[in-house]
Amino acid sequence: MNTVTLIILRRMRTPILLLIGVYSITILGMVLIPGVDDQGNVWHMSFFHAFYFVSYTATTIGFGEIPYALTDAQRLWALITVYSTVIAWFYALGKILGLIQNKAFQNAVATNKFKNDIKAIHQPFYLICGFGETGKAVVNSLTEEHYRTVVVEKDEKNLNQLNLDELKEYVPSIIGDASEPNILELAGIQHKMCQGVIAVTASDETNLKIAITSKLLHPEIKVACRSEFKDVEENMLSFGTDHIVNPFESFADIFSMLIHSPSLYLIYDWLTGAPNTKLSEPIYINKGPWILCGYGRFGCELYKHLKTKNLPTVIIDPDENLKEAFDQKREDSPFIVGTGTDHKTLNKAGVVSAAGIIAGSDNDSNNLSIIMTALEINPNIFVIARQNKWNNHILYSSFDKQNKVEDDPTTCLIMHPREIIARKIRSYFLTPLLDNFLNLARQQDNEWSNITISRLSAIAGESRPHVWSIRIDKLSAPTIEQALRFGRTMKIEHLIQDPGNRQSKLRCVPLLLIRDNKEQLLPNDDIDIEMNDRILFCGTHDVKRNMNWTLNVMRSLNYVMSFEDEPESYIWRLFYRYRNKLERRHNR
Amino acid sequence: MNTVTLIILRRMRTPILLLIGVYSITILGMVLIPGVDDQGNVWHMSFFHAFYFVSYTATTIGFGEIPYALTDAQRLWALITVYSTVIAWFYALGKILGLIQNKAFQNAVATNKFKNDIKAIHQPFYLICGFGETGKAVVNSLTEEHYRTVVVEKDEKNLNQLNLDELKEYVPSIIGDASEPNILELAGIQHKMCQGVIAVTASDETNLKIAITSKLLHPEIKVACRSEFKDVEENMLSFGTDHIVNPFESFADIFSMLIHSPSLYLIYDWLTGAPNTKLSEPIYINKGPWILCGYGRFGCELYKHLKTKNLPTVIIDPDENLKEAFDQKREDSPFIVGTGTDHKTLNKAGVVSAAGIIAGSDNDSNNLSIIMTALEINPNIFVIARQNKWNNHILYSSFDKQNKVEDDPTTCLIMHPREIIARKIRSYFLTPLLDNFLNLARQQDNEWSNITISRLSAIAGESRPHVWSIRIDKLSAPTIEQALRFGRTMKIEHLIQDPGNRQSKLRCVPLLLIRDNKEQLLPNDDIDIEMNDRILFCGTHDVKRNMNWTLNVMRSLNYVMSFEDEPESYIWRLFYRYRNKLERRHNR
Amino acid sequence: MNLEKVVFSFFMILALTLNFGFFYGDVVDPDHHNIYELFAVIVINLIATVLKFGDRSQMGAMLLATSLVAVVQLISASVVWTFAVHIQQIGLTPTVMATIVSLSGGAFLANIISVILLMIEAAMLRR
Amino acid sequence: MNLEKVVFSFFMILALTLNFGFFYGDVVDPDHHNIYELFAVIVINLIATVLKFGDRSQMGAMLLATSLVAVVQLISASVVWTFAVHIQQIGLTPTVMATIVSLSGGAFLANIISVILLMIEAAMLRR
Repeated sequence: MNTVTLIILRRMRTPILLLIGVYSITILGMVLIPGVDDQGNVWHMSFFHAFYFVSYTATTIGFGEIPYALTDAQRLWALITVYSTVIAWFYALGKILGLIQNKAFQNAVATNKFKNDIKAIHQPFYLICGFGETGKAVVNSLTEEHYRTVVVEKDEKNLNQLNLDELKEYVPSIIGDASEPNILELAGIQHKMCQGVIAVTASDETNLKIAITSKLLHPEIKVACRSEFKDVEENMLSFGTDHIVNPFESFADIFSMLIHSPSLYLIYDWLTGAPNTKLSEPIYINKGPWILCGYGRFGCELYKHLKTKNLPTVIIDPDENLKEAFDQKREDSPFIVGTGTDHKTLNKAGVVSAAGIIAGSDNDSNNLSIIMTALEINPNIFVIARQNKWNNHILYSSFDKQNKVEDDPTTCLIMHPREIIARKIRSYFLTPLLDNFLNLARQQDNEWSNITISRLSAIAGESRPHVWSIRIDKLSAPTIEQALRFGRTMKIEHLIQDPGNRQSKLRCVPLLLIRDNKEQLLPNDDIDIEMNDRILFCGTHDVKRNMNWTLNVMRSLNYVMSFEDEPESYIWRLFYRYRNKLERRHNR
Repeated sequence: MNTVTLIILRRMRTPILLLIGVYSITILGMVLIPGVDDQGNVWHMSFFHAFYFVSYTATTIGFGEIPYALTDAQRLWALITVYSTVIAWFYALGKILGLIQNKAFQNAVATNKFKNDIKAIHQPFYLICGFGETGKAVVNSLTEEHYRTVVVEKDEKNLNQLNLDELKEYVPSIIGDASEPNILELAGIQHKMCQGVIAVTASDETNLKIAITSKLLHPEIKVACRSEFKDVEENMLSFGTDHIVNPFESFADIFSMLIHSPSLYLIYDWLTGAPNTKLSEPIYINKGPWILCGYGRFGCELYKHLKTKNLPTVIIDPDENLKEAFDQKREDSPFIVGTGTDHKTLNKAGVVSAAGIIAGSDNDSNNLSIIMTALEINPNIFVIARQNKWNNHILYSSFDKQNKVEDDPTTCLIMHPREIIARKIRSYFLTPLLDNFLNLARQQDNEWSNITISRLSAIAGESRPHVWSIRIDKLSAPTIEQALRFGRTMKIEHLIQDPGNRQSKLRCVPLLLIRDNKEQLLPNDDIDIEMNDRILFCGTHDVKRNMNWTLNVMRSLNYVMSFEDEPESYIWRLFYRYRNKLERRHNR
Repeated sequence: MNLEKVVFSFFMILALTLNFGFFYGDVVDPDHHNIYELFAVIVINLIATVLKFGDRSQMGAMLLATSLVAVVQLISASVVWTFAVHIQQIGLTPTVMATIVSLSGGAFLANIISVILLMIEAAMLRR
Repeated sequence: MNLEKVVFSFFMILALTLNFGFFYGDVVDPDHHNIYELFAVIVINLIATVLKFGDRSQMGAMLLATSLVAVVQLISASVVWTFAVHIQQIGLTPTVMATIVSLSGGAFLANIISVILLMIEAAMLRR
């Protein structure tokens, strides 16, 4: 018996006993006390009638004195019945109401419901610990792709928003500390459908604990953790955590792509962003020095990349101790003490001739102020703003809109840890090859990026493309597996042939081919496919569906390979093959 | 559909389904079970009657067994009906009650109501962030003038007082952190009727954030901020905050008026105080040295002004470090270390011969103690007390009363930051010209102030006068605009002519005339009015209303100019003009 | 499989089929139109309506609207029936019967729309 | 859920179903076609038409057009009815009845188009 029923039974024992007692006494009395029927004979109520009478009296319905008018003795007893049963009912109802409002009872009910929800999941699902800003973004992007998720969060307030949000899938949630193993167990970490655990609570400590627990309770599942400190990260790795996301490093990585080549950044943005959203605009950055406001953890990471690219940089930070430490390291970049929110400091840093400014402090007001002041002085400067809190989203985007000129290239990039982590985690779980692709792309030169982005924009149209990967094996590409087994030669161009129309090609680009751990960037169409190849594609959602025909239906495969339409039904196929054989003999 | 309805529909689904199920089963049973009518024939209840029966049973009304007495089989079913329907109803009611008590639901209802309140505002309104002491004073003074206000405050306790206060206008309010942009959006910062944002929360950081948010979300509106620190102030200014109020600086400004000329202070006090309150008494300050107790942020500001006026000053402060820093700056004023609450220190500072003493520490008990001790030694000393907390209001005012001799000039001034900020903000938003007037007045000499105050007291009577400004344009002075367009010459004396009585003048004083950015203090009555002039008047409320006649009704304007009564209706006017023309020809 | 979806579809389709059962037959012949069936149709339609509460999508709004239409039509039919039998006591004359049946026919149409919408949704959702 | 959408869909579907109710039955038998139902159909169609005012989209324009067609047809039907009964006083002869019913049938068709458009919109809007 579950806890809820148990609590109800235990609490309701007294009122139910009281009700039974009162009912039995009053019913017995009604049966014993003699009445008089309409002919004046003495008449005794049957137990059934007495129960009927007491029932409609106790519930205050009162059908009346039936079947015969009561005698005064009966009426006296009826009085006793009225008061005793009504009071007993009132007591019972009061108890129930009290029970319903009891916090512990409500918790038990919620936990019970959560357990049932988890039990009822029959699809693969992901367990998300921490429903802060990052957690929300992760849940959103996973449910958007119709993956099931389960949420564990400490703070009730954050969870309440979950119920109101519009999500594509139902998300069971529980209030609890994710660092406690029994909470994770309750949330189905040992469920056979649990595919992965995503630890994105605000505390590194908790994330570490979640990673350990997951690896101990369910060693096969993948674990992704958010971490902000190096030492915790190492600790996590030592437990075999599969994927660690450090917002500052990720941020810096993206920045390095941007200064390496704006097109490369665009590729990253198009491929990792949520599909079907509007494409971001191309970016243009002037040549010149950079100004870096805020030399904290974030600023440090960015500075490394600026130095690697040999871009002259001016650092602005209000902390004098940082300046001393910086000067001791004999870095040759100038360091100005100040917040950068005022004209004086910015002018001193040379904002007039700077190519870009990075507002990277951990205070959103200061960042916005820095940007506004900088743009006032130099309207052509490229601005990178670090957004710390999701709530300030409106501000940053309204600022973005104000400064946007129609058809001009973007001059402002807003980087939000929440968004970046969510993208990282989504690409890690849903399209793992994308990471490989981006790593390879980073080693290419600017021209390569420009060519690639123009190929992508040709197939994408107005909105961000889908990215998916296929693996040539029996499970996910049965037709190709069969064809290869029979020794037929398959090329990539066959995969991107439209199985519905012999003339046209599918609007997609093969991004990456992985064979025996060797990676090939943008493979050519005429490469032969081999068993266990993994190929990453990028295209619209329809293209993905069409390609599935080729991968799963033999007739479609034959069609795209032979440009002929082999019939599907058995008889027709026999006939067709026979005819082909004849033809071949004839040709020989 | 809004969130509230959505929550209700979603939560009430189960109980309503249960009710439908129970009703349908019991009704069906009642229809199917045969009864016996009064002639002994078998009789079936119709659906209509069964619905009737179940309805009055379920609601425990219980009209009785109608139309015929039930058979035992029917009674058995009636028993089932009784328990099932009553329990179903009880469950539904319990659900509703639970929902109403649900915190999240209550929040949704409150937010919904607030949204509707904001939507329903069709007059200009001001958004006040922070309902602390200053916020209260600002809201009071704005609603007093029948301006609409909206309040955002973090602390529920502070807001509860709002509902109890009697304000002249309904003030919608919401609990929320004003530093979050979505709260400000909710509070209508983007509403087209929003005239200004007043950020008077206790934290400078929050005020800064509010200023940024306002400038980004609704760039046209005016923003006034309270700020206590210089660097935040500069940050605010760097992106165009319209008005920044620093309580210490404002305080010092007022003090400088007082030592410049007591009459000037009186002018300030009369014009910026809430209208219709009692006029403050004239002030008399002896010649002599000053004693300044407390050399903090407040004391520093005052000391600057004392030095500018070359008034000898003795400083008393308990902090020895301050003394050292002070001595290093080679100031020639004596600095005594001590609190100033004891006879010894005060005597050493020469309180016997001092003209005034300033109790300016940030501790109200100490300030009161300083004053009382000083007055004990020298009853003629002029006292300036800094009041830190509004709650200590009673203490300060009772002290004020005790030391007040009938008909004597005031010898005590109490300065409270809350009051000063509220005055500053009111004059900034409601009578922007007043600031210009006071700035000009400060440059005049003592005699000018004395003359002006006597002019003001002539028109004011017993209570503080109203201050208002008019602008000569089509919108606010249509008649004058028309007259000027037709080439008629208008003088200020025409404006202050009573449009109800040809013999008398309105009891008001033109304080300031602004024409083409040139300011003229106390303009003469015979100055010609030109287009786009802005004139600041001071007078009673009735006068303001009377002047509106001249500004808006052509007949009144003609009356004050020509001392003649031109009829308003069309026919009569034609006739009147025709007669005038004849007369003129005749006169020629 | 989603149990909720099964229950939801079950009631919507049951509403349609029961409605058809009542509607089917000669327009004016009371023998062809069983009152118990009408009762069942009303109850099932009410349940289907309540099940649709609280869905935010455009589709949800339309589904709720069609169900409300069906309920309105059916309740009108039952009111006509009650009026004819209990209040006017003219019995089920051809005119009355035609009205009742045509009202239930309207509800039938609404239910068809409901089910079509459901089918569209199912077709769109499959991946 | 969008209350506006619910109300909008509700009236459009009710217009369709009521119209069907009036249209359904033997073409020439006046018993099968209740005048109250015709009245209700006209009122609901008018409301549906008014609800469509002010939608700027292409879809909105087509919806409005279909509704106007339905209203025109229905008002013609009611004019024919009035003419036959009150002005010519020939009563509801088979010819008259056939005209009225076929006019309402046209309106029915227009209403079907309306609802199909509505369904298409709902289907397109969900992602």
